[in-house]
Parts: sequence; structure tokens; C-alpha cells
Amino acid sequence: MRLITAVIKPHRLDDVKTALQTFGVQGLTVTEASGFGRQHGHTEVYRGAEYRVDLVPKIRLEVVVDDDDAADVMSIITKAAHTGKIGDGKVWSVPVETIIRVRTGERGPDAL
Amino acid sequence: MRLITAVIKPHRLDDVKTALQTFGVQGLTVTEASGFGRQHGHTEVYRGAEYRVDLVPKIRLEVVVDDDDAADVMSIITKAAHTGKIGDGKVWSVPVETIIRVRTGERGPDAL
Amino acid sequence: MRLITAVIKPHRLDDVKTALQTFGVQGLTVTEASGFGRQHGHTEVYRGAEYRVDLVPKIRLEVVVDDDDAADVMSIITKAAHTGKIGDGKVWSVPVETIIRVRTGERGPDAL
Amino acid sequence: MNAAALPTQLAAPAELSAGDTAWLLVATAMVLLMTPGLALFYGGMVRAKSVLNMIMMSFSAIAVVSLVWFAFGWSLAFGDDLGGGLIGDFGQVFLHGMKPDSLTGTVPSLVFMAFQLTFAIITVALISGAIADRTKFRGWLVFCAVWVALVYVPIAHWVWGPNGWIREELGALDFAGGLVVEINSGAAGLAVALVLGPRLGFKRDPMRPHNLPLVMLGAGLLWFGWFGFNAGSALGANGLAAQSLVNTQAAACTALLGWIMVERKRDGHATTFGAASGAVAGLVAITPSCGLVDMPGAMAIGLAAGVLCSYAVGWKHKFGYDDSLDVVGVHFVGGVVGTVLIGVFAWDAVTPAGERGLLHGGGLGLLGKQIAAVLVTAAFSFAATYVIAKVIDRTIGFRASADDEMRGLDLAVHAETAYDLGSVGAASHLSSAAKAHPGPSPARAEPADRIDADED
Amino acid sequence: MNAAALPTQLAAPAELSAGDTAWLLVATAMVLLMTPGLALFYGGMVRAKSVLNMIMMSFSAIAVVSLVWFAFGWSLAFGDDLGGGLIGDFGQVFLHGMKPDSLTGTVPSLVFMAFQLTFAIITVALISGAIADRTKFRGWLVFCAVWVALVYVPIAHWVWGPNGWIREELGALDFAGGLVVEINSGAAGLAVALVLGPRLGFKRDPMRPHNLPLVMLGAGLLWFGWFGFNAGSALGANGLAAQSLVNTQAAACTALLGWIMVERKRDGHATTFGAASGAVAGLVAITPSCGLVDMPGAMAIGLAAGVLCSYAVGWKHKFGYDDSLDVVGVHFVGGVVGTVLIGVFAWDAVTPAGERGLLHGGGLGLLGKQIAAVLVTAAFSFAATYVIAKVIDRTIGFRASADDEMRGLDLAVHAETAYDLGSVGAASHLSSAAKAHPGPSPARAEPADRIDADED
Amino acid sequence: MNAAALPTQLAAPAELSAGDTAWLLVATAMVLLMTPGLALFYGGMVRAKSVLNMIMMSFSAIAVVSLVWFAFGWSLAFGDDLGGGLIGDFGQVFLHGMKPDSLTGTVPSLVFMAFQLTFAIITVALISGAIADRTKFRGWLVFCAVWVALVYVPIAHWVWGPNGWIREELGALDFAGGLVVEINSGAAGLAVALVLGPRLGFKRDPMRPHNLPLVMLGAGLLWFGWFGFNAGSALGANGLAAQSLVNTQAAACTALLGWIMVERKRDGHATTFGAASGAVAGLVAITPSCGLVDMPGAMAIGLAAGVLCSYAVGWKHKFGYDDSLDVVGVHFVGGVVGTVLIGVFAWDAVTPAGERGLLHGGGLGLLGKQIAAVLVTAAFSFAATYVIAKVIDRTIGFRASADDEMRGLDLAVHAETAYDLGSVGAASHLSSAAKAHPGPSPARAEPADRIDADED
Ligand SMILES: Nc1ncnc2c1ncn2[C@@H]1O[C@H](COP(=O)(O)OP(=O)(O)O)[C@@H](O)[C@H]1O
Ligand SMILES: Nc1ncnc2c1ncn2[C@@H]1O[C@H](COP(=O)(O)OP(=O)(O)O)[C@@H](O)[C@H]1O
Ligand SMILES: Nc1ncnc2c1ncn2[C@@H]1O[C@H](COP(=O)(O)OP(=O)(O)O)[C@@H](O)[C@H]1O
Repeated sequence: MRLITAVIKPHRLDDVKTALQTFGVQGLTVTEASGFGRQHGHTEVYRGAEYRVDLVPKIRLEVVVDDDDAADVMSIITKAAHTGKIGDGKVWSVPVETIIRVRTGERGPDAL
Repeated sequence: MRLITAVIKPHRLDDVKTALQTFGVQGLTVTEASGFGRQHGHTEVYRGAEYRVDLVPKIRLEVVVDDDDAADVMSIITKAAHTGKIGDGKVWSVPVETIIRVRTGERGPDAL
Repeated sequence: MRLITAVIKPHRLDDVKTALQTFGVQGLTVTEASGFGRQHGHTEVYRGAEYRVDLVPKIRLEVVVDDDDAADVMSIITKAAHTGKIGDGKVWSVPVETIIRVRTGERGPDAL
Repeated sequence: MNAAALPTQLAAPAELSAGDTAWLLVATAMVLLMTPGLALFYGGMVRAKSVLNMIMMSFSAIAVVSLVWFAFGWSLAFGDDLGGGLIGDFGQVFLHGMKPDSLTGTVPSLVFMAFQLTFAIITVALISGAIADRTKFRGWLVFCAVWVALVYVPIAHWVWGPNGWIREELGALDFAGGLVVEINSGAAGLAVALVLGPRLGFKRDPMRPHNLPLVMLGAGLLWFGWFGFNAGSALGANGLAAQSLVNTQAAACTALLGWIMVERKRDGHATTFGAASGAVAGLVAITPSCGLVDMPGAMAIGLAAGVLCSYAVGWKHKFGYDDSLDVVGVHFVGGVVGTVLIGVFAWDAVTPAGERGLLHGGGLGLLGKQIAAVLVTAAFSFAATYVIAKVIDRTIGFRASADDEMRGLDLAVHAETAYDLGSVGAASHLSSAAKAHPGPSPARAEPADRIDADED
Repeated sequence: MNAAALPTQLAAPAELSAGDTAWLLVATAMVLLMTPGLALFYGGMVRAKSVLNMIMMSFSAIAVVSLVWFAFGWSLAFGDDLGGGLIGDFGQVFLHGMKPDSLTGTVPSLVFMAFQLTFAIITVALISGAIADRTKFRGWLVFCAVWVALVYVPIAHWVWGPNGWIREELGALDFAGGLVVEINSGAAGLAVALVLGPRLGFKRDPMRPHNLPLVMLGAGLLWFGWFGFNAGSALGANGLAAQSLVNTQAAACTALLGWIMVERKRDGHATTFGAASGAVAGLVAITPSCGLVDMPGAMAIGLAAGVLCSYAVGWKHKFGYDDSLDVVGVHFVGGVVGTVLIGVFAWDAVTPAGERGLLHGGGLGLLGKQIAAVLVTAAFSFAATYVIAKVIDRTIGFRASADDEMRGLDLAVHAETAYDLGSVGAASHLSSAAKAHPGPSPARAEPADRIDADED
Repeated sequence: MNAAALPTQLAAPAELSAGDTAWLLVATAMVLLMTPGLALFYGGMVRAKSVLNMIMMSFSAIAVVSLVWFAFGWSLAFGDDLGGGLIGDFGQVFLHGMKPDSLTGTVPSLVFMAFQLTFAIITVALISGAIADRTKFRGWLVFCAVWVALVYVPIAHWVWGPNGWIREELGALDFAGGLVVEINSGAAGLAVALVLGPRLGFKRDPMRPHNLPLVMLGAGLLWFGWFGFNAGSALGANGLAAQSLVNTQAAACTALLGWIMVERKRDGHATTFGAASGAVAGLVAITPSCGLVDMPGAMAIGLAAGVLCSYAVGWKHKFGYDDSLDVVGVHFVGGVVGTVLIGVFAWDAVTPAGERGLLHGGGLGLLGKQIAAVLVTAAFSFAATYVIAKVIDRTIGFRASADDEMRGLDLAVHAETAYDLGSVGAASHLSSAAKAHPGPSPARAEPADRIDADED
């Protein structure tokens, strides 16, 4: 199995979720994150003092999938999260050894 | 070493933490997350407009452990997080190459 | 490629970011986290009732790097995050199979 | 309330005083604001998953109590006595006969009626603090209506109504509501808390306040409104009102300091929440006595309340009743302190009733009457409330389901979430069904029957 | 406003009454507080990325409208009629001739002028709810100034000014601002919403309130201030003020319950947001009628408003105009309900104008006048506002860029973020450039030209 | 304060006016509300880790200052002059001799005393803004008591007390507190900030406001309360109060616009925080002059304050003193602007003192007196405060430990966290030790000695 992690723009989450669901992914986990990268942050001003905020809000999404699906899932995410503008984010994959479904104790692909 | 990641129901965190501590785990890292899965979300209503909220609050927990402990730790978490109801979450493991304790620079199992 | 994950003290984030940037890292992803470990939490008091809060605010930082840079990046983070006091955190690395840049579809080291 | 002067005034109305009326109009608005203030004060104290329900209990109390009051509550409380000082008659149902030019003392009867209404509202709303996070909303709405009619109205009549027996027969004093508002809500809160039982996880889970700045905002609004409550009870813009205002401030301040000093000694830290609680405890304790004692007396009463209440909030952990937001610890105990100490500090240089407490040479007489009044009020309120709550619980249900309590009442009951500060919220959908309001969809016909139950 | 009494009072000033003045001073402060209250009420309803912009629209309305009012708005609205009851003259520009001892009725003219100002302010601020999250700030500032001068001032003169034709010729009644404030802001809100078009993602993205406790706080402050608004309109501390206050409370309460009962039936849940909305709908509806009907009439008006408005807020989804925070559904509809029902419930035992509605045997006459006044006001307000908004949009621009709207106006327009509750915020830098205020740096010379654009 | 009228009034009390009393009762409550308002205004500005401490500084100031005032502060400030207009006597300690029927002018002396108290409270609370996030709580409590006694009380006596030398000898005017409240708190704030030194990370770390909606709420409450502050200082419900209210509004509005116009030009963005700051700057500047100038004069004073203060808040970055929340930039500078410009805009058609400023043909005389009074007040306040702060720092300590400052004072000092909005908070435990309140446990005997120190 593979753990696919994607860092994307917040407003793409809905489309990414729908695309994955359509493909047949049954579950995923989402966290709020902040990204630092080529996409610059912004300036804030408080009583004349300027603040550079380097970090841009991002959504971090994790989905564990069967080895066979990994490539497909990565490209589905890439497509659904794409806007073409700087800051669209990254998708990476990491090997997973075991996964257990807490409710049933099922292991491996059955736990997905 | 292994990185065990668990996505669990928030109100199980306390028990999971206690169980791991009892087993001898010295540390872990927790993040707030939202889960999408078989467990449906809920409906919210604002001035008559309905919102489907697919995402359910979850706790995401990471703990790096020695290879020998990985299986035990996974089943401890599974047990402590179990409620038997849909949405109990997942536990998965990923191989870790190195780990460093920032304070001392220790590496590997010593850093845990 | 390697995914380096670091759990550090919040007030070290700025220095770590700067150090990584200086080294040439182009991007990274940050999440708010809570840590449980040797560093104890604190006590809070509300109308005479005491609460033990075990969890200490931490920053969780992820950066995917080329295999060659992994060791350097880990030690840069370790150095920049170091205060010498308990609770400084951990840095670990995990192998990454692929990474895609969502904007361009580039893969592997080019996607960083 | 300027209790001594009132009956006469009711009997022989004087001319309208625009100054007194101005003050009572404002005081009424100020006391009304206390209930939204209380909603925030309480709302900040509960967990984020049920803050809206907490707020909703106060706002719905405003609505339900007002309608009951207008319909018949006012008439029963302040209408002509039916005999024995026990209850008023139905002569003024739906404000029958109250025209803009009807007077009570020097102010329009309508504004006096509205001023009294705001007291009834907040008394009911206060009770909600004892049963936070676990109350069925429908049960609460019914409780508001029944309780104000069967418990508040009689006590208000006994203490302030024409011929009210606690004032006239027993001779006990209550300037602005120690018996009627504070002890009454505190005893009732205990009764309802006992009927409903503790929150799931009480004494095990931490249930710390989710938003203390909100609590402090609520405390600020309460403090402000309390000037209307206490000084407004002089029923005119005069020296007695000024004295009441000064005493109110003095007691709030000594109580605030008293509470945090105890905390510092006992727990090692003076807390913000303690400061807010102390101020409220002082305001509670000075309520019955503000127009009856001098400033040093007020200081003493406040200090006693701050110290005692800061200990009293710990009782629930010891005895195991879940008075969630400390209605007993603050309002009951503070109310008792203030009402009883009238018997010690009352001074005829201040009080229009001309009574003297122990300290000013009045002997034990007044003290005894005050204690008797406290006992009667507390016993009646506790017993009657217990029965009412029990009946509601057995019939339509008063305690939320365990499931709803776990999820949080905001989602379960109100289908709302208090805060959406992050960007993940963007990942919900506008459900198309809702846009056209087609009436309850089949799946939602029985709200209790949620298909999408989620017990976190 | 005690409209019937006023012209006479203007003509023949009596002596100053300290009581009436005290009440009007306070009422003015209370109504002024309504606009910050509205800022929070609205601010809590929008998404976290534009709450500051929402708040800023209200605060800037306070400033701009005040200056226009002091400069010439007051004079045109309440100065001597130029003929036909259409508009006042320029005799009192910059408050020329208004000394501390000038009287209007029994109060200083200055306080009456300030009281009227607070009405103008909140009317303008209300409109901002219809165009949340997408308005160019500069466009808004200009709109505030132009709209108050060209729309508010004439309507205020027609209804309340010396010889105002709606009052004098048409004979329609508006005690505290159903026409001038509620229907006016509602119709204007619709016009501006149509000119600006819907928010990006309207009907697709969820745009749920980001902070409901803030909404409830705003509702509480509005409720409090509304007593000043309505009972203050009696222009004195008297029985009429008391009646208005009581009616205000009665209508708010029935409307609150009416709204949440509809919700419970239709959607399966009684919401907190619905309770706040219902209370406001009732307050809106009782505004024109509070000094003209008796309490049971007020209850009926409130109930009608609560029920009708709870349906009306759904129209925008059906018809597709993005009245973001329901200015039409609550203020227009509520205003119409209250203004028209005067024709049914007006009762000469209460109203100083001595008019009777249908129910009290007054026939259809008053009802017809009320409907005519509603139509005229709505039509003028809508048409004039539409033109003004269109002109602003074509010239300096009224709609924010799509980019700015996506990022959120707080960052894009005000360079601020509402909340920083986490520890990541620590990872920003104090930019050294700022410390010395060297004037706009080259990179910031054209703010629209941000080098660091970020469309999330 | 209606300073010209007062001494006479004190000498020859008239009859009680219920209208004037009503107004002053309300004004007192309104000004008291300003301090909780300030708590939120300041609280929103600091980082999330010390918001409760910030709020606590204001709430504790209410308590401590009230008790000092009741005990002897009032007597020293407004009691009979001991000679030379320097200080009052001890004749009214613990309000000795002040009965409900004692009058000051047309109002009960008790309400005048309470009104003055609210001024003392907020002056002290204002200072806390200069030393946010780094003050030892015990030090602050002591400072409140000592400072109000040694600095506030004398200055209040000089300006408003019987025979006060700044008013009587020097002949300077201060209607509602430019010298006593604004310049005084501003100069004191600078002194304390210098003694305590800058926050850790000042000029390096960003320390942006953690909750701007809270700031705006605070601004709204301050604005509301300020009508009581300024118009209440007329000490009656009359034309002068109306004029003061109008001027207050005019200055707040021009200042708000002035500030954000500067920002737009200089920084490229008009900010919400700037709007709030501007409004407050205008309110500050009109405080001394509101009852002495006409409306156009008020507009000019407000505009000057808005523009100047928006620059002045940058000084701290330039000169390196850490006046954290800009007490100097807003209150000192705004206070100077308003006090000095009385010498320009004072107009005898308005002021009961019958004085004229430069613009109305009064020559340079008044201007000179105003400048002299500013210099004297600022110098005394700065010097005395510096000494007091230094002594406190050397003895019991005034600056929090670096550790506590890093962790945030909320946790370190008050053992509390402001917000708990997430679900991780569920993972704390109710510590059993606490439930029984067994007195300080050994581990907590010395709170400074926390075993669980955590320096993040
Ligand atoms: N090496 C990296 N490791 C982890 N996350 C990264 C890395 N580089 C970028 N990111 C994440 O991807 C986001 C987008 O990257 P950025 O460089 O801004 O744009 P793009 O991916 O379009 O070139 C960043 O905000 C950050 O969250
Ligand atoms: N494939 C997956 N990858 C990552 N997280 C998952 C995956 N499937 C489920 N999850 C997480 O586990 C949680 C529980 O899953 P769910 O399908 O609702 O119930 P259950 O695990 O009981 O079948 C989800 O809310 C989500 O956070
Ligand atoms: N085994 C682990 N797996 C994951 N995170 C850990 C682990 N041990 C510690 N951590 C994280 O590192 C942080 C610091 O650890 P701690 O034991 O407090 O101090 P130190 O690393 O200095 O010994 C913890 O708060 C937690 O977030």
C-alpha cells in the first residue's frame, strides 16, 4: 500500500474530494496546514507596522491506497487540484507496511 | 524504526495516550484533523439553507517506535481507540530511516 | 527522495525556515501540532478545579528533499531548532517514492 | 425595589416625573441587556460544542418569559392580592387596563411592569447555567413557561406584590432581588441539576471554558446592567438610587478581590475567571441590600460573598451534583449572604424602610426575619422546581440523549457550529434541497431520526 | 418618532425638560451603539476572510454619514421645508444657528439632531449586509455619502420633516422608521445587490457564518439599542415611551418564537441564528408601529414578521439575487409587515395621532395610506439607489476584483487578518521598512499592484 | 466636567433634579462600561497567549481603584482644599458624611462621586496598554493603588477639585479630562514602559493583534461609553450635554477618517485597526474640549488628532520605547492636541466659562494657559510615575520573568488559556487534587516554583 500525501490550495479540496470519491476512494484525512514556497505570502499592516507573512494557508490531505491505485490516485489529485498558478502544491507517495481499521481490526487493503 | 500514524475519534485520545504510556511509549505528536469516510458527516442549517458537512473531526496521532514495538503499538492503539461504531479510524505504519532528538542530537532508538 | 518531518518548538520555526532557505530548500509545509513527551505540560485552574494539560504546542514541519540533501537538511533543522531544553523535539526521515508538482506535473527532484 | 415605598405609591399615584421615568426606561433596557450578557458569560464557559445551545437557552428565556409575563404573569405577581398576600388576581391579563398614562408611583405603570419583566427573564435564564450541555431544548422551553408562572410569580408577589406576605407579614427586606432572583434561581438550579443528573464525564473529563474573553465580555455587560438592576430598584432618579449604585460598585470590587485572594492562597494563581466570578458574586450579594446599607456595609457584604462563594463553587465536586456553571455556588450562596447580612448591616440612615440591623443597634429581630425569608424562599423554590422538572422529564423529556450530548448540542439540536475559522469548512456543500424550502424532506421528517448520526 | 406631536413642537418650543433630555441623550447613545452592534452581527455572519471588511463598512458608515449629516443632511431633512414637503432648506448647514439652548419640543435641538443622525447611520450600515464580501471599499465610502444625501434625507423629510408630504398629504404613519429606515434600507439593499451581482460561488459554495457567538452578541446589542430607537422616538420620558418599549419587547419575542417554530417544522431544527434573526425581524416590524398599537397588536405584528421573514430569507436562493445577509428578507419584508399592519392595529387609545386601524373600527382608510406610503418609499429608494450604485460602479468601481474577493477582502483591502489564534503566526516577520514610515515604498505605490498576490 | 459651574454648585447646592440625576446615573454606568470595553479593546490587540492578563489588568484596576477612591481618594481629590489648591482633606474618608440626600449641584453627591470614580478607573486601566505582556500581576495591583493615590488624585484636585490651582490660578480649561485622564495616562504610560523595558522580541518578532473583532467590539463599547464620559461631564441633562455629545461624535468621525486617509496614503491600505484607533484618538482629543467649542471646531480638533496620532504611533519604533498598545501615541498625543486646541477653538457661545480661543478673537492668552497646563500635568505625571514604577520594580518586582513572558502570562500567572476551540483540549485531565481544595499542595506552595515549567 501507499500513503499519498497532497498539499493543495484550500479551495480545491472540494473538487479533489469529489474526484477521489468518483474514482472509488472510500476515505481520506485532511489537516489545515501552512505552506512556504515559491508562492509568496503577503503583507499585513497594523498601526503602520508591516508584517511579512511568508506562510500561505494550504490543505494537507492523506489517503492510503492499494499499490495498484497509487499512480492513478496521484494523477487524479494532481488534476483536480490544478489551477496552473504558482502555489498549487505537491503530491507525494510513501510506502505503507500495514494498515488496520480500528473498528473491525481488518488489516491491509481490506482496511481501506 | 516505524512511524505509526493513527486517525482516531477525538474522545478516544485520552485513553490511547494512557495505554501507550503504560506500554512505555515516551512521546507522541498529535494534530487536529478532519476525516472523510464511511462515517457520514452532518447537516447544518443557516437561515434555512442546508449545508452538508462531509468532514468529521478526528485526531491524528504520530508515534515513532522501535521496529520490535511496532506491532504491539499498533494493536494497543487499535484497542484503545475502539468503540465499534463506524468512523473509529485507521492505524498505519511506515518505515523510518533515521530519527534525531533535537535536544541532544541522539539518533535512532535512543532518540525516542 | 526523503520526507523529513520535524516536530519543534513554535518559536524556533522562524530560524528553522531561514536556515533551510539559506541552504536552498525551496518549500516546506507546516502544521500546528501538540506534543506529548518528557517535557511536561502544565496545570490550568478554573474555578478552583485543576486541569493537567499534558500536551504542549509544537510545530510540525515537513520537507521533501533529494536523497543527497537529506542528511544535511536533518542536521540543519536539528541545529536551528535546538535550545538545549527538554521538549526541543524530533526530526525523522522516511523514504519517498514519487513527488509531483501540481502546477506543472513535473515529477521527482524537479518537482521540489 | 424600593419595597417600602411601593405599596403606598401603588395606592396613591403621584404625578409623572420625567426624570424618574427616564431612569426607569434606561434601567429596563440595561437589565434586559443582562440576559444576552449572561448568554455570553455562560456561553464562554461551556465547551465549544455546546456554546450555541447555552446562548439559546438565555435568548429563548427572554421570549418565553416575556410572553408569559404579558399574558398573565404580571397580573398574578403585581395585580391586586387575592388574599393573604399569596398571589395576585387576573385583573390585568394581557396588560388589560394599562394605558400609557397609568402610573405606578411617579412612572408609567408600563415601564414598571417592563422593569419587573426583565427581572423575571434573567432569573429564569440564570437557572440554565446549572444544566449546561445536557438539556433537551423543548423541555427547556416548557420549563421556562411553567417555572416563571408557578415559582417566580408567587415569590415575586410574596416579596414585592401588593400585600405580599413575606414583606408585610414576615417583615423581611429584599431591595432588588436577593430572595426573588438570586436565592430563587440558585435553589431552582440545584433542583433541576439533580433531576437531570450530571453531564457525561462529570468529574472525569475536563470541561474547561472554551472562550474566556467571551466570559469577560459577559461579565462586563452584567456589571453594567446590574447598575440598572440595583439602582433602578429605587424606582426613581434620586439619592437612594445613587446610594444603591455606589454600594453595588463597592461590593463588586471587594468580592472580586476577595475571590482572587482566596485563589492565590489556595490554588497558587489568581485567575481571570475568578475575577469575573468574584465580581458577579459581589453583585449578587449586594442585590438584596444595596438600598439598605451604607458603603462600608456594602464592602463587607461583598467581601464575605467573594470569599464564601469562591469556596462554595467547589462543593459540587465534593457532593457530586453537577451544577455546571455554579449557579448554586454563586447565586444561591451569594444571595443568602446578601439577604442575611441585611439583618446585620441595615441602617435607617439609608433604608427608606427605616430598619436597623444588628450592627446599627437594631438587635436580632431583622436578622431572624431575613433568615426565615431565606429558608422559606429556598425551600419553596427547590421543592416546586424539583417537581416541575421531574414532571417535564417524565413526560416530554428534559435530558438530551447521550448521543446528542456527546456530539454537542449545537450540532445535534440546532444543526449549527459556533465557529468556522479555518479553511476546511470550505469543503462542505450547499445542499440543493435546502434552497427551495420544500418542507421537511422524508429523511428529516423526524429530526430525532438523523440518518447521519455521528457520535463524536 | 412622535410624528404627530413634532411639527407643533417645532413650531412652539416649550421649556426644556431635564427628564426628557436625559432620556433622549441616552437613547441617542443607545442607537449609536446599534451600528457597532450591527458590525458584529454582520461580521459574525460572513466568512472569516472578510469579517473585518464587513465591520469596517459599518464603522466607516458612522463616520461618513455623521459628517454629511452635520454638513447639510440634517438641514435638508429637518430644516424649513422648501415647498410641497419634498425637501428642507440649507438654513442649518454645519448646524448653523443651533446653540446649546435651542429647543425642539422639550429637548435641546442638538440632541434631537443627534438622535436623528443615529437613524441615518444605521440605515446606511444596514445596506452593507446585502453586498457583503465583494464591495470595493472606496466605492462604499462614496456610496455612503451620496446615498444618505440623495435617498435617506428626502425620505426622512417626507415622513418626519416639517410639512413632510407623506405625513401631511398622504397621512401615513411611521412612528420610529418603518419607511425611513427599514423599507428604505431593504429596497436599497436589493438594488445594490443587483448592481454588484452575486458573490463568487453564490449558490454553490457554502458561506456559513464563521462566528455565531459574535452574531448573538450583535443581536443582543441591537436589541438593547432598539429600545432607544423605538421608545426614544416618543421624544420624551413618558407613557408613550413606556408603551413603545413594551411593544418593542412583545414583538421581538413573538417574532423570535415564530421564526424558530417555522424552522423546527420546515428544517427540523430550531437554530440560534434563527432566534437572532427572528428577534431582529420583530424589532424591525414593530419599529413603525410601536407607539401606535397596544401590546396584543404588537404581539400579532411580531408574530407575522417572524413567520413571514423566515420564509422570505429563502427568496434569494429562489430568485438568484445575492442579498448576502438578508437585508431584503428581514428589513424590507419586516418593514412592510409592520408599516402595513399599522392600518390594521392602530388604536387611538395609544397613538397620539388619534388614528384607528381596521381592527379598532377605523375602516380601510389608514390601511390604504400605509400601503401607498410603502409603495412610494420602496419604489423611490430602489430606483434612486439603483442609479447611484450603477454610476459608482461605472466610474470609480463598486465591485472588488475577483482576485481580492477570493483572497478575502480583509487581506486584499485592509492588509489585515481577523484572527491569529495559533502559534504559526509567529513565523511572520516585522518588516523593517515599516518601522520608519518612509511613505509608500515603490512596490506599494499602487496597492492594486500587489507583488505578492495570492489567490487563496 | 462643567468645571466653571461646579465650585459654585458645591458651595450652594440647589434642589435635586430627577432629570439631571437620571442622566448622571446612566452616564456613570456608561463610563464604568468603558473599562471592560477597554479590556477587550486591549485584549484583542495582544497575542493570544496573554489576552487574559491584559483583560485582568483592566478588571483588577476597577476593583483596586474603586476601593482606594471610596477609602480616601475621593476625599483627597474633591474634599475641602487643604490650601493652595493642591490637595483635598480627609473629611470624607469612607464617604463619611455623604448621605443619600447630600447634593452636588442638582444631583446626589453620591452619584457625582461615583461618576468621578469611573474616570479614575479608566485612567489607571489605560496605562496597562503601555506595558502589555510583561507585567508582574502583583506589581500591577500595587501600582494601581499607589498611582491613583499619588498621581491621579492630586491632578484631579488641581483641575476639578475645590480651589484646584490649575483651574483657579492658572485658568486652564479641561471639560472632561484631557489633562486629568488622557495626558496623565499617556505620560504615565511612557514612564512605566521605560521602567519595565521592551517586551522580549520587540522590534523583531511580529506581535500582531490576535483578535481584531474583539478590538472593534471594544472600540464600539468605548465610543458608546464616551458619550457618558463627555456629555455626562455637563453634570446635567441640558443643552451643554447635547453640545458635548454632538462634538464628541463629530471629532470621532473626522479622526477616524483622518487616520485611515493617512494610512491609505502612507501604507497603501486603510485598516480596520486604524479606523478603531482613529475614532479613539478623536474621542480622546475632544474630551477636554467637548463642552467648550462648537461643532466645526470639534471637527477640526478630531481631524488634527486623527492625523497626528496616526503618525505618533510610529514613534515607538523610531525611538525604541515599547509603548505596546500606543497609550502615548493615542492618549498622550490626542490629549495634548485637544487640550491645546481649546486655546484656539474655545467659543463663549458654547462654554459656560465664557472663554474665547484664538479663532474667536480671544487672543493668545487662553492658548498659553492651556500649554502651561499640559506641560505641568505631563511633567508631574511622568516624573511621579517613573519614581513609583521604579520603586515597585526594585522592591516587589514589576517585570515578569523572561520565562513567564515567553510562555505567555495567561498560563504563567493565571494558569488559564483564553481559547479552547479544538478537540485536542479533550486530552487534558481533571486533576483529582483539585476537587477537594486541600489548600496549596506542597508542589504548588511556591507558585514561582512550577515543576512543570515550559518555556514555549
Ligand atoms: N519540498 C517541499 N516539501 C514539502 N512541501 C513543499 C515543498 N515544496 C513546496 N511545498 C508545499 O507546496 C506548496 C506550494 O509550493 P510553491 O513552491 O509555493 O508552488 P508550486 O508548487 O506551484 O511551485 C507550498 O506552499 C508548500 O506547502
Ligand atoms: N484511505 C484512507 N486514507 C487515509 N485516511 C482514511 C482512509 N480511510 C479512512 N480514513 C480516515 O479514517 C476515518 C474513519 O474512516 P471511516 O470510513 O469513516 O470509518 P471506519 O474506519 O470505521 O470504516 C476517516 O474519517 C478518515 O479520517
Ligand atoms: N516517539 C515519538 N514519536 C513522535 N513524536 C514524538 C515522539 N517522542 C517525542 N515526540 C515529539 O517530540 C516532542 C518533544 O519530546 P520530549 O520528550 O518532550 O522532549 P525531548 O525531545 O527534548 O526529549 C514531543 O512533544 C512530541 O511532539
